Amino acid sequence: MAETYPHKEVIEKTSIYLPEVATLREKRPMTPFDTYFSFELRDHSLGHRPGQFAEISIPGIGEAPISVSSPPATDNRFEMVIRKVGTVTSAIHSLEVGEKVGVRGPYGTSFPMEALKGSSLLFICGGIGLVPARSAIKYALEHRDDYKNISILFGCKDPAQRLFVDELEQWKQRDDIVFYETVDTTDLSTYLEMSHMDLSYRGPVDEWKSKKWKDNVGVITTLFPKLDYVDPRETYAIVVGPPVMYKFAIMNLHDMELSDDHIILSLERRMKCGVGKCGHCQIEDIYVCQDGPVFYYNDISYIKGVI
Amino acid sequence: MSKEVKINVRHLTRVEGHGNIVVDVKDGNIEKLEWQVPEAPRFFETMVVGRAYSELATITSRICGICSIGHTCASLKATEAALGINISEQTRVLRELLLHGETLQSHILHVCYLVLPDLFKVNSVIPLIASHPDAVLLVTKLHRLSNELCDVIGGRTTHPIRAKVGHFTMLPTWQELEELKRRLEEAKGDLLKLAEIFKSVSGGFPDFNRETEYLSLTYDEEYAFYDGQVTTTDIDKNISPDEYKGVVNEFVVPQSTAKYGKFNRASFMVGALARYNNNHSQLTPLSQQIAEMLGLKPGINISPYQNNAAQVVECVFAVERSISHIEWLLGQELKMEKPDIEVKNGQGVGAVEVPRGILFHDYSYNDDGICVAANCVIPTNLNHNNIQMDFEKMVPEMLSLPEKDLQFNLEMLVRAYDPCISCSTHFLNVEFKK
Amino acid sequence: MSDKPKVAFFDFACCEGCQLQVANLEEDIIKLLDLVDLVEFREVMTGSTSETYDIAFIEGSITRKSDEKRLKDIRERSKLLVAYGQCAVNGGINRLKNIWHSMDDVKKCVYGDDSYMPHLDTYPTKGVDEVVKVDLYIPGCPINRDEFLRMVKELSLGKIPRLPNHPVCVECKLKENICLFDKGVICLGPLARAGCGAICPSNGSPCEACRGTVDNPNKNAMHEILDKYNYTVEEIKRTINLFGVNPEVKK
Amino acid sequence: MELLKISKKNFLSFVDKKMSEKKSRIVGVIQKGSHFVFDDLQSSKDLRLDYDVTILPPKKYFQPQKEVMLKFAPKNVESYVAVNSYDPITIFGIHYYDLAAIYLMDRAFSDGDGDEHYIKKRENSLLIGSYPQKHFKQRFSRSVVKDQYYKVADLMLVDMGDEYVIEVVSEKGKNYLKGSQLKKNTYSLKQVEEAKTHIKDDQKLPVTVDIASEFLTRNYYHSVWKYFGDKCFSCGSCVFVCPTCYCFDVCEEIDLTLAAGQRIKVWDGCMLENFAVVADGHNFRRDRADRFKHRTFRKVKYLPDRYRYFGCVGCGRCADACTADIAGPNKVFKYILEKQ
Ligand SMILES: Cc1cc2nc3c(=O)[nH]c(=O)nc-3n(C[C@H](O)[C@H](O)[C@H](O)COP(=O)(O)OP(=O)(O)OC[C@H]3O[C@@H](n4cnc5c(N)ncnc54)[C@H](O)[C@@H]3O)c2cc1C
Ligand code: SF4
Ligand code: SF4
Ligand code: SF4
Repeated sequence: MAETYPHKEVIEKTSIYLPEVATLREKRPMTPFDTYFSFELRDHSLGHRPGQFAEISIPGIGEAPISVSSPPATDNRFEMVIRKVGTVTSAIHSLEVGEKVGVRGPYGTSFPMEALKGSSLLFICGGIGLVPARSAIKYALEHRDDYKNISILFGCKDPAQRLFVDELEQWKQRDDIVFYETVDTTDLSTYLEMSHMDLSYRGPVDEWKSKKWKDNVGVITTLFPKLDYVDPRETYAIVVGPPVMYKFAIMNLHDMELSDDHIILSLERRMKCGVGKCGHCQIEDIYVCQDGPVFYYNDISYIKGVI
Repeated sequence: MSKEVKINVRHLTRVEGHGNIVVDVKDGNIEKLEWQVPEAPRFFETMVVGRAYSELATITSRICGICSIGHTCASLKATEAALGINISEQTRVLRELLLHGETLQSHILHVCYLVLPDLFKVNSVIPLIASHPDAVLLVTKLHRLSNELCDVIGGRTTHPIRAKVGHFTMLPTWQELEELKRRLEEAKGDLLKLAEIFKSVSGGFPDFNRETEYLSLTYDEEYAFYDGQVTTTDIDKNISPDEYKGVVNEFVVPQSTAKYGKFNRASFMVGALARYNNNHSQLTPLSQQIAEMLGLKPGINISPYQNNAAQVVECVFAVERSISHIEWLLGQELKMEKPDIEVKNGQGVGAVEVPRGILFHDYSYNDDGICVAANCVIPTNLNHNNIQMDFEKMVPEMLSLPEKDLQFNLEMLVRAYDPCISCSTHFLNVEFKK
Repeated sequence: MSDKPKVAFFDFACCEGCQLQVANLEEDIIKLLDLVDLVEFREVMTGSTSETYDIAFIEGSITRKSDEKRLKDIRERSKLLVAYGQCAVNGGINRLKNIWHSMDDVKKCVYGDDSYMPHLDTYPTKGVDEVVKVDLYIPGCPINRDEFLRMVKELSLGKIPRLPNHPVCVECKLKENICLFDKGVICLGPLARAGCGAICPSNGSPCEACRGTVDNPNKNAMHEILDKYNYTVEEIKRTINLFGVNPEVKK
Repeated sequence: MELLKISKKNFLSFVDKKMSEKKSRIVGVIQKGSHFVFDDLQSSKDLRLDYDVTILPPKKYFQPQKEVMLKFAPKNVESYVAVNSYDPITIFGIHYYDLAAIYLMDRAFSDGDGDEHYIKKRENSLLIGSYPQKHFKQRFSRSVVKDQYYKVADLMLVDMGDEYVIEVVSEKGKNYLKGSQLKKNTYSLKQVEEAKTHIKDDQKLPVTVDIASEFLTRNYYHSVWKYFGDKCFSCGSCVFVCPTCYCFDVCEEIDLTLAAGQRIKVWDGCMLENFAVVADGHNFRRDRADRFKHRTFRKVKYLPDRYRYFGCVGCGRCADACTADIAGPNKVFKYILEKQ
């Protein structure tokens, strides 16, 4: 293509793709491949609602959508837990405290915590799904009086992959909520299957090699029978987990006579822009980045393959 | 004199492909003195059998990345000869341009990146980036020009895309040709500077001569590259390329996966110096001037190291000849051609001069235009024997030198030939010397 | 000396056209040399200065036992091993000899009674990953210079470079070429892995899949189309396997 | 709408004059071999308003194949700056269906959080449309485009033989004409209408636009998806040539010095195998049939649901570009109807 006209390049002040700067303030490994990060924006709070996500970037490496796992805050801090799976997530893992990342967001829909006031909440979290759910769980616990019963079910692959271990223990102790957790297996060899990831943080692996897991074993749906009667009219289920989990969780919720408009999900898709332009996250007619990631199930249940 | 020498250069550097130098001298007696070619053989002959005539150039171009254009031209000529296809003047000129682009590219790469470091006494061109930045930039500029010439005409620098049996699949635009011409004109001055740099260090070549037979194409109308008959310094009557087997007489030796060749003497030499020795009177004025400046006499030059000077001269020729070809093209209405190809059986030979010397491709096709036999005679092969003979004269002459210097001279000798070893081990219609 | 990655280049059976692409980077190679510490590159420099390599680039296919040893030795000393050029990636054009002949035939046909001579030994052509583990592939015959540069840059930044997994047609469309099928010419673009900038179709010549195919090529659909154009099974196989791609259709 | 007219000769000198003024980049349709493309005009002589269809639609000027969004120094977060690169541009001869497609792109890029990079490029453009004057065997735009193209055109040219009638659609278009040798229109509205539509489409959508979405939704589980999916190469030709496909990928490009880099948008498309792959390798649209269905539904249902107008403008490019000969949305309808 012959380009004859002189090219003018201008600086855009308001680009939707321009990240802000955030500083890494705290970093803590949680499992061999999940790390907790606390970031701080320069002069304002992220202003997110529970369940929203932000695009985190490093120039020259790339950008990745990551859920905010802290509840809404008034200070400039926000928390994330990032699983090391590829280019961007690895680069973020290798950051030191004091180093910086780019942040765009918050984006997407949130768990309707206001609308759910006065209802009972049933959280069903699988694996890293606990990360976005935690923002809502913590919000609900901070506003404990606004909600009736709060129940939390958490399942993950094996004991060494549990996230926020201290908080799980606290929840277990609380008597104003119901908390059950389970692991798929106590056999830590799943780590070996994943050995293409370098196990830079062996802590939990070593810990659970010597300790014995005394809690439940089995997939997350095995926890459902432990729940007392759940009133389907006043209970809302918040479901976040890996793709395979949704189908079974929803089947169980249906058995408990929860209707689709009482089931709230957070979905994950390939996502590039985060602002409804690039098309990657589109499932049928919805854009997960804008119409989601949080959905009432009745809004999307017509879509084949949505879960 | 009692002298011990043990030289064992495994995988000589700064040459294309793998070659070893082995010298074993005990008590002043030469026990072993070998130029070895251990490159892995690649069996192109078996690879082309069963393939269609239209694919042969694609495959045989992969014999060598550096002279892929030469192989393409020889291959297309052989196929066209076998199938009785005539090409237009336009296609011929475009192919010649391509070939000149490759000559320039290969000679610059060889003389500047591979030989000059020896003369500057460094291990590669990399230290020269810091010590002689202007010279390096000059070289990269010329090298890039040669590459872009090949890009514009052939579609790609290595393994040309557009040159096909009987035609080109795409033609350069008028603007591209104009631009090329402008830059080639500029390159003349750059080459002059380069020649001066070369001259200023060429005292570093060892003093060594050996008369041999010089073999190349020759053509009535110009300094031969694309067309011509086979000639040598030892014969009066030129020979048709079809008769190539009687000229090259290839044979196999145990130290080599490549074949050797000989004709009227124990060995012969092909390449820039052979071409110069046979055809220098047909050079353009500027290239003759450069030849004189670099000490090449209009006659037979017998130091193998002079091959590098001849390469510089040919660079100038390639640039001048390319300019006149481009001028011709600019004067034409260039047309996309559709070759009229009648698939039939036949056998044909294609011969061209590539940077390292004369190259033959010889194909036989069946009624469906499928290749049933092929033979490629590669110039580097033809020189291996001459290198060995040079070794045999040089080592006794220089036995008094420190081992390190002897080794250096031998390495430089091999590099002077610009051997393209991976190329030379690619064809395999081998007959054994019994 | 420096914390730049130590880089070395090695070649096996091939035309060395791919290292020529590296040499042809011209001015860029000078900048490149700032990024890396080139410790071994036999074709352009004398000497090898390192015991270990951060990145070893391997060119060429493996065609005999003695090469395997050398390759394994390089692997042991290299942190990251890159197969660059189609010969290294899957044997490339050298693989043609595997398709048409048994190795005994090849050797007999070529070397006659002397085929026992050890230095003439050969076996069916292998890609590098049939002998040692390969960390990264740069396909193409020859490699694309821009892709090579991109990979080196990404490696220097600690990224894991990725190959495109879409067909050549994508890049051909971006160039606004007239599709060769419109001219009745069969093109392998719909199966072939992009990354070359559709250089062949852009030069009026059909794609020959020199970079291999995408991960999941629809060969069945190609066979249907070739049928439509009255191509025979033999011709189809020939066209597709030029650069070592298996032409078979999934049943 | 005001109608004016100009002789073809004067029109060409008008184009030449605009070119010599150099107030904007001037783009038009030119010939490329046996096909046509949008490209910078060197002279009005090259302008071919009698084209059938261009290989790529004019979207490439507003959503370039590669567009720099951010520049930075690698790993230095403070260094991010957003950049945009555009010139004032005038495009001659965009067929009305391509304008209809630009209308959809305008909606998509300004919806919600607007994309400045696109919006600025559009704001600095002047679009001079036209109506096809040559048959194209795959076109069916009459059956899918209403008059939404007037929402983006500045001027429309109507070919009356020796003259053009110019429909002055926008104020910006009117200003652009200042100083040209225009006359009052003397043709009747009927004559003009006839000239706009005398080239009939060779194809049509076999159902009306209004029921298309519902018709397809009813056939969500039809065998057509698998049948076409099996033939599809996932080559993406159909989405790259489509004027209403604008999905993109985001990549990083780094300088050889590693001291500077940029984040760029590049064209991407939902027909490509990896489009919906996430980091663990899970592919949300693994099957060709699903991808084929998604693309078709996007044209026929999802875009219309969002923006009211049909998401396919019937240009026929995809059908022309598709080696497997399956991509035209009209072909899907045809197949379903034939199987009923
Ligand atoms: C709404 C949302 C919330 C999320 N929240 C979290 C969170 O809280 N914590 C967390 O750890 N993760 C989260 N993720 C997942 C996270 O975004 C991905 O793990 C991350 O994008 C991976 O990026 P990467 O560069 O490290 O991986 P890479 O594997 O390098 O992938 C980079 C990009 O390329 C794509 N890709 C992967 N494989 C291929 C391929 N073969 N070909 C082409 N492209 C490919 C990926 O989809 C990704 O977009 C979330 C995702 C979404 C959509
Ligand atoms: S010419 Fe080849 S690569 Fe290009 S679109 Fe057509 S089939 Fe695809
Ligand atoms: S779907 Fe096809 S016919 Fe419709 S607008 Fe896109 S390219 Fe044109
Ligand atoms: S152009 Fe045809 S073959 Fe290619 S992706 Fe589209 S529908 Fe499939």
